[in-house]
This record gives sequence, structure tokens and C-alpha cells, in this order.
Amino acid sequence: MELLRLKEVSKTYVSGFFKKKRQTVLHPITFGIDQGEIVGIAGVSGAGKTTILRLVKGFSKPDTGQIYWHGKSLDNLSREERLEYKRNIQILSQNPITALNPRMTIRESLCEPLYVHHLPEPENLEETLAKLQLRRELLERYPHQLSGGELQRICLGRLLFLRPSLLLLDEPTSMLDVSVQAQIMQFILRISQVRHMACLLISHDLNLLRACCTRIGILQEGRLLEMQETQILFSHPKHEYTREFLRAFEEY
Amino acid sequence: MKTFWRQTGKLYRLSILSLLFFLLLAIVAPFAAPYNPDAVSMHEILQPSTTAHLLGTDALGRDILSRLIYGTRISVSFAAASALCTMLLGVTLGMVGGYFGGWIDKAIQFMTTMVQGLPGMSLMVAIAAIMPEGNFRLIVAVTLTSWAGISRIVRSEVLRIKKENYMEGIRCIGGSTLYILRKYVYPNVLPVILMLLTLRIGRSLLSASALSYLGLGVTPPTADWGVMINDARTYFRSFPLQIIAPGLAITLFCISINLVGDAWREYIGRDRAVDWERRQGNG
Amino acid sequence: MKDFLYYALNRLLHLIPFLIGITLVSFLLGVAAPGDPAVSVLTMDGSSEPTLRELAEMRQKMGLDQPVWVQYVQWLSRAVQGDLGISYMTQKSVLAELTTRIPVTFYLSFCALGWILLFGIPLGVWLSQFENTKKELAVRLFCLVLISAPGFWLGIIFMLLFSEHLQLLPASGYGTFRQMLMPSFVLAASTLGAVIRLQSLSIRELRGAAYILMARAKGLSEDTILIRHLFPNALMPVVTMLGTFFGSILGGSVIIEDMFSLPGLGSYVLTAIWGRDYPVIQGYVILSGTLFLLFNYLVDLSYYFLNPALRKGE
Amino acid sequence: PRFQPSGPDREIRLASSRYLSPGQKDPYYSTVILMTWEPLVAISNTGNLMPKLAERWESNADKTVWTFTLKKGVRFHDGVPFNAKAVLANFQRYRNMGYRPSTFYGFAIERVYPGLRKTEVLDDYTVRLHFRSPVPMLIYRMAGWGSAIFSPQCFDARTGLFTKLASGTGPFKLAECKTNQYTVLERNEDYYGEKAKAKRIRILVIPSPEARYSALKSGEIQGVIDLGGLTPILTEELLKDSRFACHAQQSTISHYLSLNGNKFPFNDERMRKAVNLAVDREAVVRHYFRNYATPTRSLLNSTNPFTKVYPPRHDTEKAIQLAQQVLQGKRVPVRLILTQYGMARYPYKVISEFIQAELRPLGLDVEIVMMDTQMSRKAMSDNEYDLTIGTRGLPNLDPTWILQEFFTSRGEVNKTLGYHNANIERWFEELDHTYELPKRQILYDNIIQELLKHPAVVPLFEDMNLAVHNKAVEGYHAVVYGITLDKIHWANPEGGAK
Amino acid sequence: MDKTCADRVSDIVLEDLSVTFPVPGGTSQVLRHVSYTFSHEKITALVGESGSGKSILGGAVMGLLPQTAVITGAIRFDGRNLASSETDFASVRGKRIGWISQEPVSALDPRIPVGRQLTEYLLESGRLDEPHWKEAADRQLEKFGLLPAERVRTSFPHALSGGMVQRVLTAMVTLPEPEWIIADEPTKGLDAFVRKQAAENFRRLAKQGTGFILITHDLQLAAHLADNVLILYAGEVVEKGPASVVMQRPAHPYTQGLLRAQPSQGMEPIRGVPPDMSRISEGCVFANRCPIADKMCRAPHPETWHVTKSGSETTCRKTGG
Ligand SMILES: Nc1ncnc2c1ncn2[C@@H]1O[C@H](COP(=O)(O)OP(=O)(O)OP(=O)(O)O)[C@@H](O)[C@H]1O
Ligand SMILES: Nc1ncnc2c1ncn2[C@@H]1O[C@H](COP(=O)(O)OP(=O)(O)OP(=O)(O)O)[C@@H](O)[C@H]1O
Ligand SMILES: [Mg+2]
Ligand SMILES: [Mg+2]
Repeated sequence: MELLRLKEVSKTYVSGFFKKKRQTVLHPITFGIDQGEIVGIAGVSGAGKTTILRLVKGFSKPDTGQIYWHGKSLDNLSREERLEYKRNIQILSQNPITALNPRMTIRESLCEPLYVHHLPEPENLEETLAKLQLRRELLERYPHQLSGGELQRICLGRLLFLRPSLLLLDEPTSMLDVSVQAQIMQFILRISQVRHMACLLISHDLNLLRACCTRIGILQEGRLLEMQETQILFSHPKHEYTREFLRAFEEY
Repeated sequence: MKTFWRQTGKLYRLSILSLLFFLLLAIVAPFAAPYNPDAVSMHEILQPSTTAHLLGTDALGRDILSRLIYGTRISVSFAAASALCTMLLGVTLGMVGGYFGGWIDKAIQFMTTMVQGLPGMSLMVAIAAIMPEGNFRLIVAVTLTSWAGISRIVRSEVLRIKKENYMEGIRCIGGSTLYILRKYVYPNVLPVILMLLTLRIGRSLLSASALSYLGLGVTPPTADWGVMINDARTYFRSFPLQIIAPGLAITLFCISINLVGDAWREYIGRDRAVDWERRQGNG
Repeated sequence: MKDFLYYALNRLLHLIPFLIGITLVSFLLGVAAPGDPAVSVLTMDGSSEPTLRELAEMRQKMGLDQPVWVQYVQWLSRAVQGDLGISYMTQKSVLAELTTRIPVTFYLSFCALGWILLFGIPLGVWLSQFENTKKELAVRLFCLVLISAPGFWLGIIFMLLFSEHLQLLPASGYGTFRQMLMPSFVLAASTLGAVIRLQSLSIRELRGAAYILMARAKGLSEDTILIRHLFPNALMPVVTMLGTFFGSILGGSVIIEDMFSLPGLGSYVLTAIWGRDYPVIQGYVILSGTLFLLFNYLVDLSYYFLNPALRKGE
Repeated sequence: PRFQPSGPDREIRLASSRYLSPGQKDPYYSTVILMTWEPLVAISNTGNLMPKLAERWESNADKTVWTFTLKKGVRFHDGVPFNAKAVLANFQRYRNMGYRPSTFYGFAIERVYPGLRKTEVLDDYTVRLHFRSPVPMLIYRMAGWGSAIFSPQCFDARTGLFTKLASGTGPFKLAECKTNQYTVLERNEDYYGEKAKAKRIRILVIPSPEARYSALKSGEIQGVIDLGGLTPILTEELLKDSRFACHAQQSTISHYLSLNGNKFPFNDERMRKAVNLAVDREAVVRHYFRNYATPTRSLLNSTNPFTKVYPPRHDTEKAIQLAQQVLQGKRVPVRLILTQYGMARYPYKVISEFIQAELRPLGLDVEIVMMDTQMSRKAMSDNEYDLTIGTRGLPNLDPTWILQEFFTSRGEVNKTLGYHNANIERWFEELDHTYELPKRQILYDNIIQELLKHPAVVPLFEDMNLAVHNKAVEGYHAVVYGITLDKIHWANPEGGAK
Repeated sequence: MDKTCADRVSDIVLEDLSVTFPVPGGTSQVLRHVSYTFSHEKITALVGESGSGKSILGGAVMGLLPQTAVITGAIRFDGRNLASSETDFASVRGKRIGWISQEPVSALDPRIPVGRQLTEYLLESGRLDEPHWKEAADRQLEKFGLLPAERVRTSFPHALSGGMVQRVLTAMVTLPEPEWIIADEPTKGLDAFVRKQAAENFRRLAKQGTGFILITHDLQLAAHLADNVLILYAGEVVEKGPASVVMQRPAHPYTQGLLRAQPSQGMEPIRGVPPDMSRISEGCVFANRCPIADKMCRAPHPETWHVTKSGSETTCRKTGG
């Protein structure tokens, strides 16, 4: 069943002294995400990848087009549904080092979503930690005393408390090295399978996308050139640009 | 606090001790002062330094040392009170402007620039002069003319925090504005606020003593250090201690509190020091 | 060049609301103040006792019998035409008085600025070369003393030392450069201390910047790095601070001018404050506020050269 | 001082705390102590009446017509001859300028020449004034500031404004005036009387007393001039240096403590008497004026020809006793207002702290409140004060005005004092019809005596004029108002700067 | 101006190089006993996890470490020990060994136009006359495909994209024609296209005879570009050898782990975390993360190099030799 659909969504930033400078970051794009599916979006720097995430999360509003959640336009959601929507979509940031409040202990940060939503603290915190492959003593430390990989797992852990049905990942591992990247991605893939959670994975590393995603979209200067099943994209790329992009990755 | 103490250098420790000494003096003034600071004694007028009066006596035969000790109490409490008021105003406006942005921010920034643009000292004198007399006016005058720098720094700190990654994180999770302000913004600006407070106390002391010097200070016979300098203006050539002692007290106190602020700043991170220093301005 | 003009114009436009704000503040300052200006005019010799009739006549002559907003509109329309009114105390045109005094305060401020630029900045650069040494400690303490010692106190001590005992420098008056040395130093003292600190701090902080490492890796000598890369970049925060400190220099001149008997804006406004001479106070606030804005405008323009990143319009 | 020409004609530099030639809008252009202008009737160096530009005068019996005979052979600095026409022009100016405020003494023709009906020229050197009602004290009122005469060429008689540097007839002429910086005087070579000794005198404005002291010490200036030139304490300090000398002379300035008789506790005469006895004026004068002042119990300055010094009595015991009768053992808070005006010139702060201490045993807890002139006026007219220290000078020699202001129900000052004395009211009515000086003298005496018995204010002491100077200049003497400016000269005519 | 004598090109030889930093409560040895000869005309890749000491090694060779760093051992270059004095560093820096910073965007002075910075060193050292600097700069920019050269020359750094800055840096460093270039993560944050361009540039330079030390944690880049590979773990070299050998048949378990963690190779993480550098225990540094470690591995033992059959060298006593 389709979880989220972007229909003809576009975004233009206006800036400058007399609001003269207009920069269209996203030309109308359309795609959908099914439940439990992992969709990847690739593109060079500045292509507009992060902008898509911001639109989905509601940090900024699309200039044209609609976003549908379970087939319902976001504009028509009731207050409760809106809250529900917000809770169901979570975002994992790019830089784990700065993703947690430096003045809160790891335990506080980890349990924060529960506190904010007035949910009881789970008695099986141990279990969660184990699942995240984290040692217990980390709980009483502060963020700067943990490594990037550990922090990223904490961030992930606290999002998962909210049982999101869609996880947005904006280059979740670009700051980490390969072995930590492997750790995190493996973990996400597993959760996605178990919980039937959908992911929108953004990266410019095609290899990573290839290893994780069921479908991949190619974004170029705000245009979604194509979105294909992973296999098909790599074997039969439709666009010339895609082909070049793939070649650049294989050859160096 | 303990780690703070452990991690600071010798000079800083010395300054902390000297600051504590001033505070202690202010608190125990009645026990520390050898005489009643307001006791006029006509047969002991203008005595030089003797064993009975270590720093001599003033034009009314009052013991300078005792007045200096009681002056500590008044100077320090005035400085602290006006610094606190300044901080309260500056921090509130800075936080509100920085966090909510929009027209509120624009309005607050406008006021900030205005206040920084008006000539601080003369405005302060003017305000103090048009206010009804009383000790209160000193605080009002200092506060009204010096909150702008604070508000600017706090605002920029809040803006910086707002840009931090973790703010996006908590908003994603769905924390309420109040929660975010309380648990995220405030604790993260607190160290900066503390640092600004220390510097502000120093500057407030200077401003307040300047007002006292101009005769807009506390009511006689009470005296703070600025008043003592003013009182001594006619006599200091023969009795230099009368003017050197309070002047040194002001200088020493300011140096100590500045050093403590420096130590604290070094402790919480030097990386942003330049930014703080330049935005402050001095009221 | 066109870019620069655009930038300059843009910055200039930003000043307008502040100018309006300043006139408002300065007018309010007069209105908020209690007391009757007519009384101060009639009693400035300290011995006259005006009768009620004399008072009423004077009030009418001064336009004080009209509603506040009428007074404001009249005052503003005149102010825009450059007429800041007549001093209650001296019965002279405020603008004329202010303009005769501006040179004195300017001279003083620029001498103070001279101390800062000639000594503060080089000393700051020099200081940044010695981290954690005895020399550094000494200079740092010296800066702290400059920052911490109240100006009026320093002034007295200096006068005692340099004029009375050593008879090196004149204690008062305006005219020669020697007369300016002492007051301008006292005026500059706290800013001087702050500038030395800030300059050395900001150079030291930049030392770790990637482009400094890169410059070193390129093989440039330490002197070249200091002159071409470190110093110009470290100047930026100092210039910003000088912008805001200009206000405090203007304000600080109140006490200094009074103390060293300089016939500048500061001593003028101080007398005006004591005498409730509102036209003068208002004129002073407008004038110094405008000066401050202009000075900061210059600072803004200097950013254009110091920081090319600002050149993109905003 | 380093680059001065040598020789006897080199410039002498003096300093004053305020600008002494405010110019155009001032009724006198410059102060009388600069000796640039002269009045018809002057006040002598010791405070007596002295004919100046008017050689003689006489009046009719009911004192409504006054005839002045003018000095001959006098010329203004601009060459215009001084004669009846010039005087007439000056009177026109007085009449047209209305009330003209001044930093010295505000001028209003009504105060000096009440009911002036007509000014008449009899011949080139005779002028006659006609009044509606008798003005017995006219000459005393005219003395000094009241009859300043300027060249008709230098003012606009319709507005009263000066149109250029004022030209008077004095031994000095104004050479250069730089607002708030200095005034330069030059010797009037054509002076009719004894010519001034110094060729050129520059009077610098140095508002801060410390700076004046420093300037004296450093040799920048040779002396100080004008009120509060150097405080007694600083003078004493300076005299430790043998290069300096000081000459003192009784001045016209009186200092007094006002008591608010409109409310408790000073509405009770016993309380006023108590304060009068409690304040140790001798001590104040000794400590804070270094004996450069005269303690007194009379408000009217002793330089005035109609009075003298009444030495004060100090009796704490008696004072406490009187106060007890009023306060009945209670302690009462009272407000002492200290004005900025006085504080800048006199050691008022320490004096009021002294008084604060002196009144404590009486059961009065004095709160000292410092205010600027405006605020203190307001506080006083709103009846929100109990005590204040005041200064009073004499614009002329007529005692009527000041006594009436303070002690009769007609006076403005009296409103804030709340003083009522039926005897004094009666004597003042008598004064209105008494034209003979000896008779008036008796009435003045009565009033002063009555005031000693039933005090309204507490007069403290009379100031002294201190002519502090470097011994490099000589002839530097204090007079009642100002110094002997026309007598000063370099001690060593050929020597260098020091 | 031009470099003719290839025989002047010298190898960079590290002899028992260690770098120690003072940290609160002790010291932290972030580079330990590294001995290696970087041979010229070759590209040597320095590979390792974040924090393994790659940048420190590069910085040590350039003499760019912070003053608190304590360097022991020797860095031999052209017969001199660079580590012995600051003047020795100064004599080779820029002129003979170029360095490309890890953070390209902030590695250019924001206040000075790019062209000026490009030629700054040559102008200062007198190798370029003031009147000719513009042509020289344009020529160099064109060489690196920064067109139109004049616009790039007059731009300020902030006006250039990340990829362009990266190329400008490379152009700047190669302008004095140094014998060696040390590039610290030159492809970090670049997208595929730009990365490809950069790689080609490096390859071309290497072909022209410039010695190259490439610091990266991108294994794929190392495999494609480098002749030799040096695997660094926790401040120690754990494996070295020809790139083809190390990447195809890694000997050390750490290298194996790294390779397997790549997305294209199955994305299997190495378990555990790197050790705290201020508390390194005796024995093999990788032991507590190693899947095949035994007691012997954890026990203190002298570091020895084992040559593998395929020609690489490793410190692992179990897989090596
Ligand atoms: N708030 C904004 N105002 C103006 N322009 C913006 C804003 N946010 C982003 N942009 C511009 O929109 C374009 C796309 O930005 P976006 O962050 O979506 O790119 P991206 O694909 O995520 O790039 P990267 O890989 O570098 O993260 C960029 O050119 C950027 O400069
Ligand atoms: N000034 C310093 N003081 C103390 N320790 C430092 C200092 N600089 C670096 N280190 C430590 O040295 C180690 C190696 O750092 P280095 O920068 O060489 O890592 P790297 O391999 O380049 O990592 P990255 O891939 O993240 O750039 C790290 O553990 C780091 O914490
Ligand atoms: Mg992005
Ligand atoms: Mg690195």
C-alpha cells in the first residue's frame, strides 16, 4: 500500500534585497513510497536532495503540488492526524556528532521522545541497548564522550521509540567511515524489515544505494530524471545523465 | 564547578580568590570595619595614615578604611544589582528575538541598534539626572543604557543554537516550544550568560562609580567607591590614600572579575571568544 | 565599482529608520523629563526668584504652553531644516553651538582613535606572538588595568603626575596637540585595553585556520603570513568592535572633557543636563547618534574590503 | 606657556570656572570683573557706593525725579564719545530688552528702575529720570550691574542685542572672545583714569577645579578669577608651594541654610532657633573654608552698607533642649536638598554631611538629597523639602529687595520659607513711605534685629574672595567682587615665562 | 623554473616516527613507530579509519602539527632530517613538498582573490615577476580546467563551488612544481563527477614524475589510483604493499574487515571500536576487535613485519608469512 506520495511538488527559494533572486531548487517532481520499501535518491551536490526531505518532513512548504499521506493530502489532515503524521515520519541527521543536545546525558537524549510524548519509560531499555549494540555504561555519558558511530546509533534508537512508518535518511553515513557505515546501514535494513518501516535514503554514493534500496531515483538540478527498480537502473539506465553518473562511479 | 577550579591556571585561581575576598568583605563589613563608617569625629579631621586609622580619615573625621569596607558592600551590590537587571532585560530580549525571529526580532534589533548608537555615558547621565533621586535611579540608568550588547550576544548565541543539528532533531521528535526553550536553548546559552554576567558586573561597577563621581550616586553619608573618589578630589594632594585606595579597589575588583570571566570563557570554549568580545560594546 | 556603489547605497538606506528613531528618542527624552525649563532660564544666575507672571511670559515665549505633539511637529520640522532650536541657558542657536564644539570632540576622539590604532593594534599583533610567556602575562595585566581603572580616576592620577609633578603636559585646554595627549589617552584607555586583547585573541584564533596552515604549507614565510593573511583577517572583529565603541568614546568624552576642561560636545551636554537645557540635550543626542551611525556606516563600508563574502548584495 | 614672548607686555593668563563673556544675548556681554564696561554708579573695592560714569546725582524730595551729571571727556573703546545721548540709548535698550536672563545677574528694568516714566536729556552731560512713584533706593539699585553703559554703536536698541564685541569705557577692552574657551583683554590706552598695568590678559575657561589647580601648578596660568576660583582647601594646598600667594577679601556672597517653615518641624520657631544654635559655623569655616570665610547670623551680606557681621552663637545644649520641647523625644526624618549649582563651586557636600551629623543629637535624621537646580526648585515649590543650602550674592547695594524676597509675604522666596512676622510686615510698609536714608537705616536695623531674635533661615557664613596667583605676577588683590585686574602686572618685567 | 633533473627527486623516508600529544591526565601517542620509505614517482595511499593518524602523518612530514605535538624519530628527505629543525621544514615546504588541505573550502583566504593566492608563493620567492603573474595564473588555471581562467582568477573563494576550490588548491600546490605532493582526503565530500576529475589530475601529475602521498579512507579510490598502499590503524601501520596486492588479497584482518565493509562488498561491519589512544595496551593494537585473535596476540610482543606470499607486508603474526 502506498504510504506517501509527492505529486508535482516544486520549490523555489526567493532571496536578495528586493526579492529579486529566485532559485528554483525543485522542478515539479512526482513519486511515491510504499510501506516497508527503501527508496533511494541520488544526485550531485546541490541537486535538491535535502530539499525533498525538508518538504516531506514539513520544515518547509512546497510552492506547488501536493503531498499525500495514506492517500490524503497533507492540507486536509485534521490536527490529530497531523500530529500522527509528524510522529510517523522521522529523520536521521547527517552529522551524529552534533545531533544530540550536548548538555543532556545519553540516557536523557535516548528517552526524550518518550518524555516529550508523555509515554512511559520502557523497562526493557537494556534490550533496546543490546539491539543497538551499545554498552550500558554509555548511558550516563555526554555526547562528546561517544564516537560518531555510537552516537548515530543512539539517534536511531530514539527515533525508533516513536515507531515511525517512514524514516528519512539524509546521507546518514557521509561523516563516518566505511566500517561504521556498514554497521549503521545493516541495522537500519534489519529494522525496516522487522517493523515494515519505509525509508527514504539520500546519498550521492551510488554503491551505498545499490546495496540498500529497492528503488532509486536520479535527481539532477531539481529534476527527477528517472526512478527505477535498482536492478533495472543499473542494467538499463534510461537517461544519458544517469549513464554518465554510473560510469563516473565505476571508473574513477 | 570542581572541574572548573581544577582546570584553570594559577592567575585565574588568584582572581577567584580575590573576588571571594571582596564578596566576603561585603558580607562581613560590620565585623571587618574597625569603625562606624558614618561616625563624624570633628577632632580627627583629615588625619594621615596612623595605626588607629590605617588609611587615615576624611574631611569629617571618618575612618577611610571603614568607609572603604562598607563601600565594598554598596559598590558590589549596586554593580551586581544593575548587572542582574541588565542581564535580565538583555537576555530576555535576546532570547525572544533570537528564537522567535520575525517582526519581534526586527523590533528588538532596532531598539538594540538605537541604544548602542546613542552615546552611552551621556545618555546614562541624562537618564540618571532626570529620574527622581534615590538609589534606584542608578540601577535604572545603568540598565537602560547597557542591555543592548548583552541582547546582541545572546541573540546571536540563540541563533547559533537554533542552527545546531540537535535543534532539528528535537523538533523532528516533536518537542513543544516551551520544552525546547527550557531544555535546549536555555542550558546552552547559560554558560555564555554566566560569562557575560561576570563581565557585566565589572562594567556596571565602572558605570555606577562614574555616576557616583558625577554626584548621581548614593545618598550621603553612605558612600561607595565612586563617591569616595569624588569626595577626595579636594584633599587627595595631601592625602593621596583617600583617592588611591578606592580607585585601586575598583580597579582590583574589575580585574578580578574580568579574569574570572576569562577563566570561565576559556573553560567553556575559546572558539567563540572573538565573537563575544567584539559584539559586546561597552555601555 | 558599480557593485560597491550599490552596496554603499544599500547600507545608506538602512540608516534611515534609525535616524527617525533617534529624533524620536531625543524628543522623548525632553518630554519625559520632569521640571520646567522656563524656571531654569529665569534662575540661571542662581539668585533670581521669578514671579508667576515672569514665568508665564517665558513659557509662552519658549512655546512650552502648547500641547506636546504640536511641540514635536514644530521641533521636527525645524530640526529637518537644520534648526535645532535655541539653548535655554545661553540663548544661542543650538546648532551653532554644537558645530563650534564638534571640532573639539572630534579632535579628542580622533586622538583617542589614534592611540588605539597606533598602539592598540600593533601591540595586539605583537602580543599574539607570545603565548603563555611572562611578556604576555605582563601585557595582559596591563590591558586589564586599562579596562578596569575608572577613567575619571586615571584622569586625576595622570594630572597629578604629568602636570603637577613632572610638569610635562598641560592639564587642560584645547588648541595644541600636547593638550590632547592626556585626555585622549584617558578616553582611549579602556577601549585600548579591549582592542589589544581582542586583536591578539583573534590572531591567535585564526592561527589554526585551514588557510593559514595552507599558507604555511605553501612555503610562505611567517612574516608574510602575518601581514598578508593573519592580520587583515583578524582585523575584522576589531573593526566591528571599534564601530560599537565609537559610541562609548563619544559618551565617555562627557567626563573627560569636563575633567580636562575641553570645550567639546561632552562638557557642553553635561552642563545642559544639569541645567535641563532640553534643546541642547536633544540636539546633542541627534548629532552624536547621527555621528555614530555615520561612523558605523564607514565601518560597514570597510567590511566591503575586509570581507568579500559580504559583497554578494546582502 | 613655553612659547610666550618675553617682556613686560607679554600676555598674562588667568582662569575662571565659567565663560566670562557670553556675548550677544547677555545683558552685559561680559562680567563686570573684566573691567571692560563701567556703570553710572559703581560698587567700590570694599563694597561701598562709588560714582563712576555719573559724577554726581540729586533727587527731588519725594524721590521721583533723579538728575545725573555725567563725567566729561570719556570715550568708549570704539571711539564714540560718552555723553547724555549715549546714556539715553542705553536706557532705551534696558526698556526694550525685557527680562534678559544672564549667567551673572538677570536684568529686568522693573527691578532696578521700578516705575520709570521718562528719560530726559537736559544737556550733553545731564540726564534726568522721572518715576511714577518714589524710588528712594535708586542709586543703590543702580550700583554695579544695574547701570551698565555701552557704546550705542555696539547694540541694537530695539532688541537689546549686541551686534558686535561690546564696547564699554573700562580700562580694558575685549580683544577676542572664543566661546567657552577664552576671553582676551587688551589695555585701553585711552582710558580717562589710571591706565591698566597689563597690556594683555587672557582669561581661560577651565570648569574643573582640579584642572585649574593643575594649570596653576604647571605654570599654564598665573592666577584665577571669578567666584569659586579656587576652593579654600585647594588654595591652602597650593600655598604650600612658595611660588604662589593669595589675597583674600570679604565678598558679597552669603551662604545660608533655608528651613521650610511651612511644615513640621521647622514651622516651629523653637526648632529654627535650635538649628541656629546647633550648627557650629566656626568649625565649618575652619575646616572647609580654612578660615577664608566669616561666620555670621545675618543673611544680608556685611559688605552691604546697611548692615554688618553678627557673630554666631553655638550652644548645643540649648539647641537640644529647644528641639526636645518640639519633638518630645521623637526622631524626625528631614530632607536636606543639595543643589548641583552649589556643589560644583563650594564644598557643600561635606558641609551638609557635617550639618547632618550636627543635627542628629537634636533628633533630626537628615537625609541628604542631591538634585539639579530644576528638581530642587520643583521640590521646594511642592513643599517637599525641609532644609536646603543656598547661596546669595548682591546684584546691587539695595537691601530692600533681598529682605523683602525672603521675609515678607510679598516675596517669592518667602513662599518656600513660610515665614511670617507681623513686625517685619509693618516695617516694610513703612519703608514704602520712608525716603530719608537715615530713617530707612533704622528700619533696616529693626528688621535685621528682629530676624536675629526670630530666625527664618540659618545664615551660615560670608564667603571671601580669594585672589590666588603665581608670584610671577604682582598687584593681584581681591576686591569685594573680582580682583584688581587693572593693577596686575609681571613681577619681573624682562623675565621669561616662569 | 622548470624541473629537469629527475635525479634530484628524493624519497621521503620515515624512521621510527612517533607523534605524541599532551592530553588532560597524560599523553596520547597518536602515531607510533612508523618506518616507511615513500618512493618517488609512485602514488602511495595512506588508508585507515577516522582517527587512525593519517592527517597527523601528513602534517608531521610538512611540519604543520600544532606546537604541542612532540615528534620523535626522523623524517629524511634529500639527506636531511626535517624533524630536527624548523628551518629545514621551511626550506622544503611548498617548494619541494606541496600539501593539499583536508578542508579545501576553508583553505583559501576568504579575503584575497584566488589568482593572487595561487601565485603568492612564487611572487614572494622571486620566481615570478610581478608583471607576469596574471598570465602565469591563467595558464595554470587553464591546465586544471578552470575556465574561463580570468573569471576564476579574480573571484573570491566563496564564489567558487566545492569542486572548483578543490581544483584551485591542486593548481596552487602544483604551480611551484614540487617534487612531492601530499593530498589529505582530496575527494572528501565531492560527488562522483568531480571526484573523477580530481583523480585524473592526480594520475597525470604522478605520471609527470611527482611523488604522491594520498591520504584517504576511500578504499576504492586508493585501489584505483595508488601504486602502494599503507594501512594505518590506531597510529600504527598494520599492512603495506603494492595496491593491487593489498586490495585484492589483504593479509591483515583489519584490512580484510575494511574491504568487506564497503557497500559493494557486502557491507559487513568490523565489530568493536578503535582503542583510546592514550591507553594503548601492549600487544597487537587490533587484537580486541580481531575475529581471529588469540591470547598470544594480546600478549606483549615485538613488532615484526611478515611478508606474505603475494608480496605485501603485515604486522599480523597469524596471517602474515
Ligand atoms: N534556505 C535556502 N535558501 C536559498 N537557497 C537554498 C536554501 N536551501 C537550499 N538552497 C539551495 O538549493 C539547492 C539545493 O539544496 P539541497 O540542500 O537540497 O541540495 P543537496 O542535494 O542536498 O546537496 P548536498 O549534497 O550538498 O547536500 C542548493 O543550490 C542550495 O544552495
Ligand atoms: N592537537 C591534538 N591534540 C591531541 N590529540 C590530537 C590532536 N590532533 C589530533 N589528535 C588525535 O590524533 C588522532 C589522529 O588524528 P588524525 O587527524 O590524524 O586522524 P585522521 O586519520 O586524519 O582522521 P580523519 O579521517 O577523521 O581525518 C586522533 O585520535 C585525534 O584525536
Ligand atoms: Mg544535502
Ligand atoms: Mg584527517
